[in-house]
Amino acid sequence: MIEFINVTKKYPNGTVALRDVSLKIDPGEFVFVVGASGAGKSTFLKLIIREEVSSSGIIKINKYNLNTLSKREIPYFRRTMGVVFQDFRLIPSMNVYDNVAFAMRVIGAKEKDIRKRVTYVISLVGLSSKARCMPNELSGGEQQRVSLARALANNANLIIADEPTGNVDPQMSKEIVDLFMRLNEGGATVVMVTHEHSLVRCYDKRVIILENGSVVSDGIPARLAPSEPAKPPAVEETPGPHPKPYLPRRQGTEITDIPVADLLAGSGKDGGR
Amino acid sequence: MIEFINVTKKYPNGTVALRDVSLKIDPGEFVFVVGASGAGKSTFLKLIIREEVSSSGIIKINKYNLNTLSKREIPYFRRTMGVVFQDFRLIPSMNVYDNVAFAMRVIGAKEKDIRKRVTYVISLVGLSSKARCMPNELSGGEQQRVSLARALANNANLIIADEPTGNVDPQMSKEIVDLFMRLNEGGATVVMVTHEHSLVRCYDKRVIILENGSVVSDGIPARLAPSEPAKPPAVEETPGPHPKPYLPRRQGTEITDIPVADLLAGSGKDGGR
Amino acid sequence: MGNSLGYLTREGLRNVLHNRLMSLASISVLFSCLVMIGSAFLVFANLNAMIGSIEAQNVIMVFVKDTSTTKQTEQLGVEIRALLNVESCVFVPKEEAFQQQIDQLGSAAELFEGIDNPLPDAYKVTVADMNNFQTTVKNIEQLDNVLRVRENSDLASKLASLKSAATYISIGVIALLLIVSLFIISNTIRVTMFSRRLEIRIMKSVGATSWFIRWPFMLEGMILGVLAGLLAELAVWGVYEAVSRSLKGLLSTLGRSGALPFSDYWHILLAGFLIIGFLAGAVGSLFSMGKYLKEQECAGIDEE
Amino acid sequence: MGNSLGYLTREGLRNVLHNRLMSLASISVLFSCLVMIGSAFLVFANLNAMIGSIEAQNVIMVFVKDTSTTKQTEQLGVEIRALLNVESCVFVPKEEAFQQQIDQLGSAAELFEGIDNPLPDAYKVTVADMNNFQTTVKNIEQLDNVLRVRENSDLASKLASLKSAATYISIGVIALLLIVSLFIISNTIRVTMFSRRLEIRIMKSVGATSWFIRWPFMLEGMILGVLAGLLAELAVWGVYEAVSRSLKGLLSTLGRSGALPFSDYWHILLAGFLIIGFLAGAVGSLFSMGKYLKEQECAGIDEE
Ligand SMILES: Nc1ncnc2c1ncn2[C@@H]1O[C@H](COP(=O)(O)OP(=O)(O)OP(=O)(O)O)[C@@H](O)[C@H]1O
Ligand SMILES: Nc1ncnc2c1ncn2[C@@H]1O[C@H](COP(=O)(O)OP(=O)(O)OP(=O)(O)O)[C@@H](O)[C@H]1O
Ligand SMILES: [Mg+2]
Ligand SMILES: [Mg+2]
Repeated sequence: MIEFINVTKKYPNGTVALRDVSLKIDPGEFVFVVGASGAGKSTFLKLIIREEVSSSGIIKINKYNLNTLSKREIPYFRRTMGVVFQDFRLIPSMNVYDNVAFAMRVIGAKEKDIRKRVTYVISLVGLSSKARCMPNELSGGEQQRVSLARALANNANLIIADEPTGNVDPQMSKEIVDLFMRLNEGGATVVMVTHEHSLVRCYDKRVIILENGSVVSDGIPARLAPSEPAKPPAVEETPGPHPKPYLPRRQGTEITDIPVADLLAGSGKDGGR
Repeated sequence: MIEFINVTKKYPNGTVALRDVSLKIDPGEFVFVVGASGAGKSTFLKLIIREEVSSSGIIKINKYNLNTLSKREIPYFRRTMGVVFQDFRLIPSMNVYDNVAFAMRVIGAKEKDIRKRVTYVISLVGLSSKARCMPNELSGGEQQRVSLARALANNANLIIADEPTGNVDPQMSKEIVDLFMRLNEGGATVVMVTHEHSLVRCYDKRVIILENGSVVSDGIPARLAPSEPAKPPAVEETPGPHPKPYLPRRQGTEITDIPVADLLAGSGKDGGR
Repeated sequence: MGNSLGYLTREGLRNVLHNRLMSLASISVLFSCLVMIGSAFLVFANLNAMIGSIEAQNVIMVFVKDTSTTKQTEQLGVEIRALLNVESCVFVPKEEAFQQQIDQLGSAAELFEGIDNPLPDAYKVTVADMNNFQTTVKNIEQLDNVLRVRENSDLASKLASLKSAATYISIGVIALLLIVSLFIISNTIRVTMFSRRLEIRIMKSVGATSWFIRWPFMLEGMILGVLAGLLAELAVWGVYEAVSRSLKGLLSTLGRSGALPFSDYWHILLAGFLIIGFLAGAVGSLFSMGKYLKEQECAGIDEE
Repeated sequence: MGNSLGYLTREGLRNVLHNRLMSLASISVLFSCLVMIGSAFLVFANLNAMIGSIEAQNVIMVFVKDTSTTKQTEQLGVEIRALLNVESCVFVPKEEAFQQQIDQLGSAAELFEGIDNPLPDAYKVTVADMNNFQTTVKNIEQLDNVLRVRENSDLASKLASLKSAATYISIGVIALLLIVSLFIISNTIRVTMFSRRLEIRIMKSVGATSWFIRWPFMLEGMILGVLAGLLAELAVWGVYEAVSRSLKGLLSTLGRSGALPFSDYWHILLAGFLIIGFLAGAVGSLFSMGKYLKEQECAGIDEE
C-alpha cells in the first residue's frame, strides 16, 4: 500500500516538483503515471523509494512510514521493491550478469539461487547473449532492459518503473508492459511512469496524470473520459482520429515468445529470501 | 551529403553492429532511422560523427572522407554538425546555459553572439526558467532538451539526433520533429533515430529501417507500403486500427506557442561563424 | 550474511584488478611514502650508531699512584672492572702513555726527546651509559691507589645531548613523515572514492547496506596497502644496500666499519610497512567513503 | 581564438572553485611534497654550515725557529698572511702554547709542573679551502725561519670528505624527494583527471580541440601549483623558526651560535616552490590528460 498525504517536495534550489499530492495506491493495483516533461513524475517515484525526502506531508509505503524511517532501515526498505530507473543506474564496472546479480547479493542470497534466477530474468528481457558485456558496450535499449531485469531479480511485490520503455521499440514496450501485467496478476503492485499514451490506452488500468507537480486526474481513463470534460488535452493530444481513450483491448496484444508464463513461479525460490 | 559504401562495424568485443551498409543521404534530405533495440542505429550515427571508426568500408560526409580524416581535423569536422546524443552527454559541472554555450565557445564565437543565440535556443526548447540549473537538477526530458538545444546552437546544416524524443511526451515530441522539419526546409540535412513509429507515420519522409545491423528497408513509407509486403511487422505492430502508415497530414499537427518561426533566420548571425 | 562474505571478498579482489589505474596510483603513493619513512628510519638508526661509536671513544684515564706496587695496581684494575656502568678497562703502562702524548703532539714531538717520562701508569676506562658518567668518575676516585682521574666531562655531556637531540629529531622527522604520508594517502583515497561515488550511489539505491558497500572497498584498500608495504620493503632494501656499499669508503674514513646491516632491521621495517599500509588502506577507504554513503536526513532538512 | 582566451581563463578559475574536493586534494599533496623538499634543503644547508664551522677549527701550527729574532718572527707572520688560501694567522707565544699543552692534558697536567717549556713560538694558521690544504702546508714549509709545521692532515682530509659526502647526500636526498614528489603529484593528477574523463569525452564529442580542453585544466593546475607553493613557503618558514628556536640551546652546546637565519633562504625556497608547483600543475595535467584526449585511430585497429 502506498499512501501520500498532502505531500510537497521542494528541491534545495527552490523548484517545487510536487505540490500537495494526496493519493492512495492499494496493494495489487496497477497504476500508470503520466504527465509532461518536468511534471514531477520521477520525483513522485523518488519519494516512494525514499531517494528524496518530502518537504512536508506524510508518505507511507506498506508497513513503513517514510517520515520516521531510520537511516539504518532504508536499505531493508528498498529491498522490498524492484525499481527501474529512468537513467538506468547500471554499475559501470560490473557486467550485465553482475549488475542484475547485485540486487540479489545485497540480500545475501545463495550463489546457486542467484545463478538460476539471474540467468532467467536476463533471458526474460532478451539479453542472454549480452550477459558478459559491460554496460558501456550496450545500446540504450539494452541498458534499459538490464535495469528492468535487475528490478525483477528479487521478485519484489512492489515494482516501480520510471519510463521503462523509453528506449525500446513499440513491440518491446508492449512486451514489457505485458510482463508487468503478469506480475500484477500474480499480486504485485506496479507503478509505472510512461510517456507512451498509446500504450496506456491499451490497458484498462488506473492512470494518474501529473501536471506541474499536482495530480490533475486520477482514475481509469475509459470510465473517466465522459465525466471529466474540463481537462482533456493532457492525454489526448496524440494525432489520430481518436478523440477519447481506447477501450481496453487485452485480447489484441501480441504476447511474444519470451517465456513470461512462469515468471511468478520464478526459479530460485523467491530470490533466496 | 552522407555516403556509406559497404560499411561494416565490428566492436572490439566481437559484436557486429553494422553489416555491409551502403546508402546515400543527399544534402537537404530528412531521414528517419528506425529499428529494434540493438539494431545498430546509434552505431550508424556514431560512425557519421566519427566517434567510432568503421571496421571496413568507406564513409564520406560532405567534403570529408572519414577513412582518411586526420586526428587534427576531427574537431573541425564535428563542428559542421549538431548532435543530440541518446545519453544526452551534458557536462555535469556546467549549468544549462554553459552546456549550450560550450558548443559555440569551441568555435570561438563572440561572447555577445553567444549570449543572444544561447538564450534563444534555450527558450526554443522551453527551458528558459532552467538556464541556471545544473544537469543533475533536471528531469530526464529536460536534460534531453538541453542536448537538443546544444545541437541547435551552432546552426549547423547537418543535424544528427539519436532518439531526441525518447524522454518527452508525445506533444513535445511532435514539436521537436516540427522544429527539425523547419530546419530541413531551411536547407539542413536531418538524420533522426526514433522509436516512435506513430511519429514517423505523420511525416512523408524517407525512413531507413535497420534490423540486426543491416538495412532492410529504405524509402518513403507511403510509397513503399504496397511494394513491400514481405516485411510488415517491423514498423506496423502498434495497436490501432491503422494497417498501414499514415499519409502525411502536416496541417493536422498543432504548432505550439514556441517561436520556431524565426529559427532559421536565427539571432546571433549564424552562431558567430 | 555467510553467503555474502565470499562474494564481498571476491569483489574486493576484482576491484583491485578492474580499477588498475586507481590501484596503481594508490599503491604508488603509499609506496613512495613508506619508502621515505623507511629511509628516514634507517638513516637515523645509522646516525645513532655513529654517535654511539664516538661515545665509546670517550674514555676516563685513571692514573695510578707512583707508590703502588704491581699487585696493588692489578687490584685496582679488578675493582674498577667490578663497578657498575664500566664497560671496559684497559691497563696503559706509563711508557705507552708517554708515547701517546708524544704522538698527539705530532711532528713537534721530537722536542720532548730526552725529557724523562713524567707520566704514571694508567687505566683507560669506558662507561656504558653516558648519563651516569659523573657518578662513575666519583666511584673510581674513591678507590685506593688512585692518583688522579682525567676525564673530559665536557665532551661527555656534549655527546649525551647530541645523542638525545638525534633521538628527538629522528622521532620528530619520522612522525612528520608519517603525518605527511597519512595526509597524502588520505587525499589520494578521497579522490579515488570521489571518482567512484556514482557506483556507491547506485549500490545504495538498490538496497545495499553501508557495510555491504564498504567491505569490498576496504578489502581493496587493505590489499593495496599490503602490496605497497611489500614493495616498499624491497625498494628500501635495495637502495640501502646500494647506498651503504657506495658509502663504505667514506664511513671508514670517519672511523666506522660500515653501515648497519639491513638484516638487523628488515623485520622492524616490514612490520611497520605492513601495519601502516594495512591501516592506511582499510581506515582510509572507510573514512573517505563516509560522505558518499550518507542517506538524506528525514523531512525538513531541505528547507532552510 | 581571441574570444576564447578570456573564456578559457575564466573556466580555469571556475574549475578551481567548482571542484573543491579535487583542488583541496591536489594542493594538499603538492604542499606536503614541497614542505618535505624545503625542510630537507634547510636541514642540509645547516649541516653544511656546521661542518664548515668545524673546518674553521682545523688549524696549521707553524713553529718558529728558536734562533729567529722578533723581527724575523714578525716577518714570517706577514709572509704567511700573504699566501693564497690562508684565511687567518694568529701568533701564539711559546708560553701560551705550553699552557695549552698542559690544559689539553687535563687534570694530569700538574705532572708537567717544574718542567722547562720545551716549545717554540708559533703561528696558528687556518686555510680557506680545505682541498688545497696540502699545498698551503708545503708553501709555508718553504718560508724562512720555519722550524716545523704541525698539521693534522688526517682530520683535514676527513673533514673534506665529510663535506663532500654531506653535499652528495643532500643532493641525493633532495633529488629523491623531488622524484618521489613528482611521482606522487603525477599520480594524484592522474586520478583527478580520471574522475573527469567523462567531461573530457563530452567536450571532445562537441568538437572541442585538444588545446581548448587542455587550457582550463592546465590553468587550474598552475593556479593550484602556485597556491601550494605559497602555502608551503609559509609552513616551512613557521616550522623552521619554531624548530631553530627550540634547538638553540642544543646548537650552542655543539659550539654553533644557532641555526642559519631563514631570511637568507626564503627567496631561494620561494622560487623553487613556485617553479616546482607551477610546473607540476601545468605539465602534470598536460600529460595525465593525454590518454583521455586521444581520438580513435582510423579503420582497422579494432580488428585484432
Ligand atoms: N561499445 C560497444 N562495444 C561492444 N558492443 C557494442 C558497443 N556499443 C554497442 N554495441 C552493440 O552493438 C549493437 C548495436 O548497438 P546500437 O547502440 O547501435 O543499437 P541501437 O540500435 O542504438 O539500439 P537502441 O535502440 O537500444 O539504442 C548492440 O547489440 C550493442 O550491444
Ligand atoms: N535534484 C533536483 N534539484 C532541483 N530540481 C529538480 C531536481 N530534480 C528534478 N528537479 C526539477 O523538478 C521538476 C520535476 O522533475 P521530475 O524529474 O520529477 O520530472 P519528470 O516528470 O520525471 O520529467 P521527465 O518526464 O522529463 O523525466 C523539474 O522541473 C525538474 O527540473
Ligand atoms: Mg523523469
Ligand atoms: Mg541507440
